[in-house]
Amino acid sequence: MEYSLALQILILLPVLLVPAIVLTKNSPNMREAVSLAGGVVLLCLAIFCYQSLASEQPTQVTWLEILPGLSLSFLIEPYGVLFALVASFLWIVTTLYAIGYMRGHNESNQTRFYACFAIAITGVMGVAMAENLFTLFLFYELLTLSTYPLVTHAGNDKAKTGGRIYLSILLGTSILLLLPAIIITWSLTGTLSFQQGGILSQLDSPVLTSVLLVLFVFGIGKAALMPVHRWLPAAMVAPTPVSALLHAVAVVKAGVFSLLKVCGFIFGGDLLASLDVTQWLLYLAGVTIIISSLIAMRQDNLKARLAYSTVSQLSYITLGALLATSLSLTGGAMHIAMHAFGKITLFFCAGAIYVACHKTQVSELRGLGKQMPVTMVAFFIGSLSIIGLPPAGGTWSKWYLVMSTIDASQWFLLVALMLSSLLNIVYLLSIPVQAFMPVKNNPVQGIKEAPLFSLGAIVVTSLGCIWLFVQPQWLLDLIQQ
Amino acid sequence: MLIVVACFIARSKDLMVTVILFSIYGLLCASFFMLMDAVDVAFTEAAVGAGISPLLMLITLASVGRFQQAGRYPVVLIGFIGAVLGGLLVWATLGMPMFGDALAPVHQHVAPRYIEESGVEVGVPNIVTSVLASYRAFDTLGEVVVIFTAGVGVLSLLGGGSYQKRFLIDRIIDREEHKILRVVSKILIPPILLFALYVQFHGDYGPGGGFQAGVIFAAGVVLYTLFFGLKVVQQVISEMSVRVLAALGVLLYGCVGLVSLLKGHNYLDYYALAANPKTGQHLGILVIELGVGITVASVMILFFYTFARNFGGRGAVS
Amino acid sequence: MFSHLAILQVVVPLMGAPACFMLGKARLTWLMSLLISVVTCAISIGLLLQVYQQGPISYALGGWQAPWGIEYRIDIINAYMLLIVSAMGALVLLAAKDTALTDIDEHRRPLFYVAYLLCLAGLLGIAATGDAFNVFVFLEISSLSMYCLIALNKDRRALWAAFRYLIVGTIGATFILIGIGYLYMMTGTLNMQDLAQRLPAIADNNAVISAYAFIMVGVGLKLALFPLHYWLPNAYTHAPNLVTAFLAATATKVAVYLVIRFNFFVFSPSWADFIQLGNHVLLILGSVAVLWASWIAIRQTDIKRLLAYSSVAQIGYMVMGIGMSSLLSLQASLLHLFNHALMKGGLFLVLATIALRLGSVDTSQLRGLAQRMPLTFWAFVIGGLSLIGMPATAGFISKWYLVQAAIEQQSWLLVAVVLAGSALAAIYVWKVVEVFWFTDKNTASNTRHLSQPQVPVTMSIAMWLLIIANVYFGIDTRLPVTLSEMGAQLLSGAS
Amino acid sequence: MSLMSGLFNYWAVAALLLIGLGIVVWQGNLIKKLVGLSIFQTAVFIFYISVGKVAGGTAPILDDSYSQYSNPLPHVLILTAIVVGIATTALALALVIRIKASYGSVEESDINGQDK
Repeated sequence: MEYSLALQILILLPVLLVPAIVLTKNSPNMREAVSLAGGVVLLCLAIFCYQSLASEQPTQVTWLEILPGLSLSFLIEPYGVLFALVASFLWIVTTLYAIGYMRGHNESNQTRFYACFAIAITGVMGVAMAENLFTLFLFYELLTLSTYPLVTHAGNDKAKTGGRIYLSILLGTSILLLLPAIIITWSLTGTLSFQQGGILSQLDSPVLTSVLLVLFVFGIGKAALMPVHRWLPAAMVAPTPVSALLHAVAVVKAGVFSLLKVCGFIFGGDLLASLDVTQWLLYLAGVTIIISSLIAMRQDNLKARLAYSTVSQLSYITLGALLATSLSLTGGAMHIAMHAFGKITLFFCAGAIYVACHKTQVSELRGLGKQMPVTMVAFFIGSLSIIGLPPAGGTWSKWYLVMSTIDASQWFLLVALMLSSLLNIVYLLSIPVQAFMPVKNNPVQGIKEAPLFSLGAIVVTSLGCIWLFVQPQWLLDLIQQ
Repeated sequence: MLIVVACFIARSKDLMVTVILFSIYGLLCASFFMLMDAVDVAFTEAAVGAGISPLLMLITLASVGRFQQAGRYPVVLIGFIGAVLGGLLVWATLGMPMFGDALAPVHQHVAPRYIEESGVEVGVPNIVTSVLASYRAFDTLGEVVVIFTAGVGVLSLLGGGSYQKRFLIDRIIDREEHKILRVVSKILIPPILLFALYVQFHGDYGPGGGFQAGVIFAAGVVLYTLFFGLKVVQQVISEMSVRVLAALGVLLYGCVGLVSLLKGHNYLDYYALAANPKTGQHLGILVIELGVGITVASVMILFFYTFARNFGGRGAVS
Repeated sequence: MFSHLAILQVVVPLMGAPACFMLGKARLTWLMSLLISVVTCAISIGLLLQVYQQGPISYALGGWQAPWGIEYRIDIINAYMLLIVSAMGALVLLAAKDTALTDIDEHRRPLFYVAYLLCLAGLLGIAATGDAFNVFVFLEISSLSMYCLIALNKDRRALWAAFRYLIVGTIGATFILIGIGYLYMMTGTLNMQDLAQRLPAIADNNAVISAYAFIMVGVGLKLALFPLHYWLPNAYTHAPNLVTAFLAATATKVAVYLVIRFNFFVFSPSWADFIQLGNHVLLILGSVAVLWASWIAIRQTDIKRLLAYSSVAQIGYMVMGIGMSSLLSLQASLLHLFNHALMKGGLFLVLATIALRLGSVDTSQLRGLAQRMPLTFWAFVIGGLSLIGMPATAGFISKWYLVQAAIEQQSWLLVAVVLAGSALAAIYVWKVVEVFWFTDKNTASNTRHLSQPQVPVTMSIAMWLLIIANVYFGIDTRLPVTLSEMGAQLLSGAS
Repeated sequence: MSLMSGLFNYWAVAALLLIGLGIVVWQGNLIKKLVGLSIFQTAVFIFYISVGKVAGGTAPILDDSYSQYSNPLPHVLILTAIVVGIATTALALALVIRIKASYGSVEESDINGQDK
């Protein structure tokens, strides 16, 4: 099979699944089988694309030119492949998990749920493989819109409010900041292609480029840099599989991934380093890391705590992107994968707890370890990965990030990273520890583990965390290609 | 004079008085146009401004009541807009050539050809007719369509609905005995219709043409109705046939254009109609004026029918 | 016959109307008028091809050469406008099967088609003619038929809206007439091209400047340019649903065309300072319209009224493009003409479909619509996204050009206005989507309205054609972009 | 010819225009509005016809005994415009009748009040 063909199918496949999902709506088994099969094929395609990186010439596909010079085109490149691999693998796992969760919960509108999920995955694949900013923007918006029905799945007033915040921030930032940034870039340079070394580097106007950088950094609201992070906690009204895949992996990672691409291939490291504003944005990222960790500590709702933790972790990647040295970019890219596995595990656990005993508050989880040992062990591993402790994958990405801050003599950032790790220990690790503590008059009696499908998913992702610790080399090779 | 009447109109509270003043205003306008050498326009304005439109207004008044309430609006804003507008209008005149100046650009560019050549090119003494029906025949087609549109509009607003057995207007007319008037009108109406035909076909030479003829013809029918009742008239000229005629008039006009198209000439090029250019022009003008006349007369009658049916505020309102 | 396409374009619907008038039966009239409008559309395509290949067509009516006779002059902009108007006319008529006209009394339906064709002919006439007075005549044909189309609605408020529109429209038309009269007085000609040649010599004359002012105010009234827009929301809200779709897609577009024609062809910024001033005014009014009307739209609860205010805002974009008067901005304006016709036509057809099915477009009836009419709901979402200007929809393309034009002039304020307009559009579109999306517990089980008449297939076809066109022309932009580019070049070449 | 008499016609037109427009916006009665509208339009007709007048000219009907004619083109235009005017008035009056039937009033304030 041609690589270019594989690339196109990779992007289109999920959306092509939608009719199949809708048609099989009367038979849930068929419907979910379709989703799962789609996920497996998607992963195979992603791996296939991964192999194409070894070949001499890059694989690029142009669908059409919307305006002269403005095309809808895709390119296989290392970061994108990494993102696609992570997302497609986790899609399978999440689908498995969702089967258990949604059925265990008797949710309504499940067909719509799976269909929108598939569209969102197309959005992710498009973002990952975009050859230029325009294509990226298109799929970025597709992702925003297709996740709206998922966020508001519950259909009640709370979901409505959450959906409003979600959409207004994401859509607002992208229309008011990102779009003008893109158009300005286009009218300055006449191109939007991602190029090694950046396309703005020729530009001799620090003011303009500074403004552009600010527009981009805040315009990509999905990266959840403060103060545009409010949408992420708001999105937690969604069912847990959505929070898990989309708001720990796909959507937020699409944000930081876009940022990574913009910093690396639109601005370029040299240009970024020469701008004063970069420094301020870096500080902001550092501040975001610390403040959101502090907020996370004070959240009693488990999902909210995880959400703020995500905000904090995303800024790790933002930080890596803005530093734009090869070390930091590597760290940032690795963290996309590491955090994805870690956080999805945590969300899965939160969902499993919710399905099993309808508990959402952290303070209610004491002594749960006995009833749900697998879940809690997985939670422990996930936490380790987020904190950055062996034997979980997060160790490596954090290592690279720390190294890069030292390398760039960014002492404030170093402190921020370290402090955040400490805070992570407090607000994440405390949960499984407390759960395993023996409690008198254990309030949680007669609770069993979550449905088998969900449990399987949890096990897979937590094993993934460990595997990434053991085998980080392929990831490194991939990124550094 | 005009301004004085206009001011009275603005001040009067009684709508009946307003309408009658408006009619006088129309007549004054017509005489002014006469003074300005615009005989055709004067003719039309007399028929429309002093005739048809006050008539329609009167019929409307009969169904909506003749007295109005006082209404007041933000004076300052309106005054301001009025001042700006008035200022602009007067300011504009400062750039204009003097009234009646034969050297004004308006008389230098396009018009001379009409005056000098139309006798040869079109062969019709009335220059207004030759411009109207030949040089700018398409405008006139548009004009006919406007009238037709209004007919469609009025029909769509007031047409159809519940037909009364006896129209209110008939009841009024029947109740009062107007024997003498009827006799007089019987004598009067044939000449009116004849005059209409004269105006129709004499438009080439003197003032007049399809539009004026149509209006006069309609006036004759209206007069007849006033004395003999709607029902009687509708037996003679049914509403259906008037509708068909209105459409046919437009089609007749348009088809003249199509014929010239088919003969390989441009739309409404009358030279296509006959071998002799002048005959062609004559024929063309004659036919389109007929189209105009038919449409105008039928639409006017249609106006009258539908308005009269609603006499007293009842009728087609469904 | 091909050399006569220019005139056939207008005469076919013009003569078709009286022909339809004589038919009498609604179904028959519909088929006939549909046939006529399709032929009209085909002619416009032929005309466009001709102009594209051979350059402007000049057609002397009656065989009399301009400026003595009336000239039809079709350059690329005219052809483009004719295509938009006739295509939208045909599509909306396709939807307007007699059974779809539930908001019009049954015995009035045949007249709807007649008035519709007349209106179409009038609009096409405006777009095709090269004679200033002829513009007025056809403007009146279209206006009169528009008034009666609006008044056809059973709702009594339609009458009042139509009356007010009639007053405003007549004042506007008379203003245009005054302007044309001044121009004629100063030059002795009515032909637009002839005017364009003769006006520069007397550019500073008071009467010429006033003529410009009168024409702009007159057209502005027709265009519903802020602050002369008060008639539009009422007229759009109370007109029959399909009439609203037709008007929104065509009538204001033709008015925009007139502004362009007078601002860059008859008058021109290159020789008249006052046009530059006029353009500045347009720019400011357009920007205010975008922000203000969008803001008002957000506060509406009636969806038709909401979209009507949105139209006022979108007209603001086009006027902004004219006001910036650069090559790019004119192109943006022309593009937005096309794209906005697609989106508003599509959205109002969606509303018409909903109204037909549910018997109302009242917000309280529409809760949970997404579940009851999912496909229609998605059609609305796609149309709405195009209105917002999401990538891969038509709306994005025109926004893209407009923002670029603003950047080109380094006017960041305008960039902000355009984008803020988009963001506000996102809010008002989403407000509606939210209503459709969320089920109200009280009305969730309320499905009695689905017993209303089925939506005619042709209506769904027309709706989907327009909605898909919104996506198609957001991706394959060659047609509108090429044409608008040619048009913009022509305009700036003339100026 | 002095400025006064040379432009008097045009100033009269301006006055009539304003009166007409004033009636349209000022008066609440719909019929009155229409009368105002007609006056407004007629003022424009007067303007056109004045433009067409040539001092010493005669009606534009060809005749051997005259050589100076007034400009026929404005006459043609105004013929058309008058017809347009009456068409508009007729349509508007039809609307008024319907409005009266469904609102029971032809006063602007009444109607606005009813639809609140």
